[in-house]
Amino acid sequence: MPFILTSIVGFLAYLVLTFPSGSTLGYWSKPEIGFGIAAGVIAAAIGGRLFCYYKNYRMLNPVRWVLFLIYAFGPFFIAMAKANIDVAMRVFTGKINPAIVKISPNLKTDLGITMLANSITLTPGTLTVDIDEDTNELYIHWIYAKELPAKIEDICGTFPEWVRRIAE
Amino acid sequence: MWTYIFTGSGFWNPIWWLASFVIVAIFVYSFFGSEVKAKYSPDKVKPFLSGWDEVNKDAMQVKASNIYWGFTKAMSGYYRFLDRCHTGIINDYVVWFMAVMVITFIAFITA
Amino acid sequence: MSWTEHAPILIIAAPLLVSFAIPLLEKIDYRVRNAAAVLSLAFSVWMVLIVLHKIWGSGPVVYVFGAKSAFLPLPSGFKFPVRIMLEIDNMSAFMALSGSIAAMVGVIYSWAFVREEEGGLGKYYSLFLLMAVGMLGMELTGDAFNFFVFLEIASIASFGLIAYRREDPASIEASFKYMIVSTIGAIFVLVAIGFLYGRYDALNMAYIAKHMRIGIVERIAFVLLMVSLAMKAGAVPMHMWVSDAYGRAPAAVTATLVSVSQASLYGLFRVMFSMFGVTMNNHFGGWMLIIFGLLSMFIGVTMAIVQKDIKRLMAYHAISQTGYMLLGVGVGLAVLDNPVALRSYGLAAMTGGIFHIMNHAMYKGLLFLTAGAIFYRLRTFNLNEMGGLARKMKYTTIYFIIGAAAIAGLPPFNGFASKLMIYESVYKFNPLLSVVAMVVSILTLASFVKVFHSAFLGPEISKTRDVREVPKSMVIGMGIMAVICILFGLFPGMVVKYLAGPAAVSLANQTGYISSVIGGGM
Amino acid sequence: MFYDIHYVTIVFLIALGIYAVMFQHNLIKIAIGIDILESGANLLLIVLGYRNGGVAPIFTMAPQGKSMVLPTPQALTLTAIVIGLATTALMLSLIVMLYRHYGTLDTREIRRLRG
Amino acid sequence: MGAIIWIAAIIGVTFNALGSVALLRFPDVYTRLHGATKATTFGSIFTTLAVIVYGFVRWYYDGNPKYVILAVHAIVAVVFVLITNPVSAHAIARAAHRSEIMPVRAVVDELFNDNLAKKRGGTK
Amino acid sequence: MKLGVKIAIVLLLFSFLLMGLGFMHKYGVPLKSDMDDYFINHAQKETATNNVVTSIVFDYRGFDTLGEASVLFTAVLGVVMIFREAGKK
Amino acid sequence: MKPMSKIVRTVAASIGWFVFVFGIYVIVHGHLTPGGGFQGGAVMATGVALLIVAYGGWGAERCVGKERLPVFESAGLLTFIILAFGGACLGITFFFNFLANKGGLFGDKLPLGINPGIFNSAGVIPLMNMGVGMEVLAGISLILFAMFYGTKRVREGRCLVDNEEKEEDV
Repeated sequence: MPFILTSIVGFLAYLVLTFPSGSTLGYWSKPEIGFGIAAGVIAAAIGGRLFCYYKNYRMLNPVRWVLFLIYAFGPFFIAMAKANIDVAMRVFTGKINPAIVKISPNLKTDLGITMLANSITLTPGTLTVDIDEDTNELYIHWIYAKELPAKIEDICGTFPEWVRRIAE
Repeated sequence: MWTYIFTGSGFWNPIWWLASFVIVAIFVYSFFGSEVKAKYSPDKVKPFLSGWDEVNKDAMQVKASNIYWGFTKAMSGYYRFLDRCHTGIINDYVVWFMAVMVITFIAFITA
Repeated sequence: MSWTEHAPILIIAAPLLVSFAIPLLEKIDYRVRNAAAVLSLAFSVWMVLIVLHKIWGSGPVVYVFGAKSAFLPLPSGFKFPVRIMLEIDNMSAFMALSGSIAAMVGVIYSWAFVREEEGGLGKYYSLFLLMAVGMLGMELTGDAFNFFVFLEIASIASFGLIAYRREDPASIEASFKYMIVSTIGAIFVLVAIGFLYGRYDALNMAYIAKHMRIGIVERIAFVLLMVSLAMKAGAVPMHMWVSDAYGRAPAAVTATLVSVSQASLYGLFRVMFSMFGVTMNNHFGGWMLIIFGLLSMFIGVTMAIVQKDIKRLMAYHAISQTGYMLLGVGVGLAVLDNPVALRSYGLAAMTGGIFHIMNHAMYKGLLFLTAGAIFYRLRTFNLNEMGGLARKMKYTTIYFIIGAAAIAGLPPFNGFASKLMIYESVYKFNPLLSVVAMVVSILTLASFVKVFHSAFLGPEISKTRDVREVPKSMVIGMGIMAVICILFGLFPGMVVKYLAGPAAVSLANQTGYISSVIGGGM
Repeated sequence: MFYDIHYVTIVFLIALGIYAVMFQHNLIKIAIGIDILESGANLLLIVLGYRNGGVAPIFTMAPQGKSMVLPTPQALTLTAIVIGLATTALMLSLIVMLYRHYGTLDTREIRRLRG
Repeated sequence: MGAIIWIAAIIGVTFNALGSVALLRFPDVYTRLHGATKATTFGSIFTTLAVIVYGFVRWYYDGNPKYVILAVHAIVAVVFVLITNPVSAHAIARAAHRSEIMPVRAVVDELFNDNLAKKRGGTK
Repeated sequence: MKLGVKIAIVLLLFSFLLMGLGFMHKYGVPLKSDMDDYFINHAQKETATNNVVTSIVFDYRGFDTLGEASVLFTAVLGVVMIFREAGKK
Repeated sequence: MKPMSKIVRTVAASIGWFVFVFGIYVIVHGHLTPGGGFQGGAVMATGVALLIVAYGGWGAERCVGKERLPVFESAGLLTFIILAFGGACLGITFFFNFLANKGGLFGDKLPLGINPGIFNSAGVIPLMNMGVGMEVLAGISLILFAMFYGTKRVREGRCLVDNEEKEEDV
């Protein structure tokens, strides 16, 4: 099952890469499709064992993908823009108050915690330094610590709820 | 014809050389080969070191470092110069290479 | 269309194919692997002989890759070559013959010399074949950039092989030093090729030679090529890597490494004669070669006398013998624009130098193999720890005597024939050079007397008590070289008439080289 | 004689590489110097093949009416880059082994072979 | 449409420039990572957005498929920049902390404290 | 003294190479382009390849590429051989 | 080298396949767009490097299989050289492009001048690209593996049989 899934995903990625290459089958030519299948199979043969390592397929649910897109273009993008402007100001003023703080977002899956950590890292001002492998607690370098001990809302807003809805 | 080589001012033929070598050897042997040879016996192989015991055979062998000792001693100034050149540091190898290249450049562009 | 038309490429492609296949062949059996390696190089020797026969019949052979016909170097209707081609004249074939024989002997010798428990044998044989391929490619190609690529193949393969005995720190060190110097040299060759490409928009050596107009760019490219290739050939004062690398490589590799260096020497001659030739200032080039040659001869041999590491001593002799070749050919280059002098002694000097190349490959290979045989039993190179081997290793002793006599130029061995030609013709050019060459020859004899005395003569010391003769494949390998030494010594006229003489003529004949590609006159 | 920034850059890179190999005593720095040298040679080839206003020599959906730069140097540079990669890989592994044997990266101490 | 492309490009370039200024202004590796990797990510999104818009617009007017190839590949590129950039920043920060480069002027370092506690607990 | 010689070598090398490139053609205006024009004009017909560089790499100068592949192969063998495990085949 | 943190591992697992797909895309489009065997092979080897960095030894071993790599490398090179030999046997000379403009596999004719590109053209060149790509993937991965395990072995002293440092007074 991971093998087939990876090959299908690889095939789709190949089709995206060779998007308007011919006109025989919609937008793709026949040899491209053949090589796309081959590429998917090869990619699955090499990387398939790790792609679905835990063998849970809840990300196949399209609702989660819609939620993910909403999240990416909605709250996440706004937060990122705000934080960027904030850091831009800090670049000029030089007003920093750095700290490495620990938060416990209570996420269980690897994908979820990864998504949260990446969201946190992508919003400037916060940077995931380390992760506790057992309890999924994140250590975050915070460029301007408002109050200590840190609250989750201060650092990542509503991200954990979104991530829980998407990935768990 | 296979054995001649011509060098511009003469020629060389190993077969002739071999033939003359063999003839001279036979000649010499016929003159001196009839001398009485000493008989071989194990006692005679032993060296006589004015009464001392023979030292270990390993120590009897003249070490390779000591052969041509006089030659190296006589040319010690030259060898000291060579030792200074052969430092064994890779940077110096490259320096020599580049130095030759630069000298050749100068020589060739001015020539 | 017979298959022998593809003989020029098969010289290179057969060992290359086998070296690619060795990781697969190794899985079958080690004997299959070794036999394939030996057979591919023997096949190469055979192909070289076929090509040589063709060259004697009908002049230089050209083989064009990927074209509609292998023998039409120019695309129809155009006046410039666009494809890579092999261009084999007498000189190339001569070098390829000497190199492929040396490589074949090296592989035969390795069969027993490199032991299975040392590990990495499949890689060893692959690298050995690749080194041979690089050497043959350098000697056969007619394309400047292709020359660079094969130079790199030969160099990188030899880096790996020199570091084969990695338990010895010195072998890694030698490999690293060789790598740094050689890579810089190769990059300068590439820069010079780039300069020539920028000027003439061509990479074919004959085409560049035909359109050569001397300017500053060409002069700088010339110096870059000359010094880099002289460094790769091991001319003093860029010789330091030679003693390290030759001294520390496995003996079978060293015997072939001599030929690989000579491929660079061939490249040097090819550049100086066929590419630049008389259009460049040939007095300057000739005198540079002569100066390199004199320095190499003298410093090489004086450094050799004081060594006590047997292979390092021989490595310094390799430098010194390279000086003879540079001297002989350099004299030929210095009088290249003077037809009278060229005919009266220039060609003889070049013939002597070129003959010396093959002789050197054979007897120096033989000497390195005997040093390897001593190492195989004693596990040391130190002359101080040897003694009395003559009684234990009869074949090795005989082969060593043959090799030493040949390198010292004692008649009737092959070294004498070529050295005699060099002495006599160089004497007419400048007597002083000839005298130096003779003095160097005497010093060579002296240092080999030293080796013979300390390794083979004398009482048997405690370390050499349990020594036996080396295995059969090593004896056979050394035997081939020794037989060639004796044959060339007894029939030098044959070699000069069929191999070295035509090679010298074809090297001096720049017009012939160009017209074999471009066709027609200059 | 007309000097151009491209040509000066090439020569500067080559001289910089030579400087590194001649003056630096650290093996890693020497390796870096050789890589810089290789970059200089590659840049030389590419610069020699440029044609003013040219586009890449690929016909797939190329712009109309533009001349193409010379393709040969690009092919040569591909080869030279791979050769540089091979050399660098081997050099770094030799440096690892040298460090294992000598316990240092200083060239002045790695001189067992001399004389 | 030209205005959108210009605005996007200008925003992107501005943030990229800010990232490099941050590299100069901030004191240690973590704070520099904030500016250098994340500000440039945001900048890259906008520059790529300009490219995407340009590609689709030219495709709409010219009909030449090479512009849509440009746009699609730019989308793929920006997706992967978004996925990989924070991970690399995280990896660098983690490596820096493991090599015991402590944050400058930090008010609190809970990771350091926790590691210390774990080490003491381990040795007991 | 030795340092001065080294610096002089680097500077001289720099100046000589710069001198050589100074006499090269002007940047962007190749002196001759016969061979490259041949490639650009004939590659599509002779090798049916759109990418002229690929047609040179694999067809006109394919032998170079074979050499290049062997160089990589050689380096791989060298690296694997240097790091081989002791006492293993 | 220990495996890196959970975040890096998860991301490496979820985009690792794309590196390989992209490498294959670069390889098989070598005759139409910039790219080719070497570049694509290097891209794919980057994926292997990613796996090695993220997972340490076992993850990459699990995916690639170190024992199979030399076979792949030889197979790629043999494909290349046998296609070149095919030029001599089926065509005219070594490296002759014996499939181009003949119809069939990769044998379509190209329109001259600027065109959108036909995938099924260029004769043996795409096949050679694939062979070279295979070789480069396996080769660079082998270099990475050899350096990864080799440095480990060197550090632990398993690489060499230690012999006494011989004193040499040359």
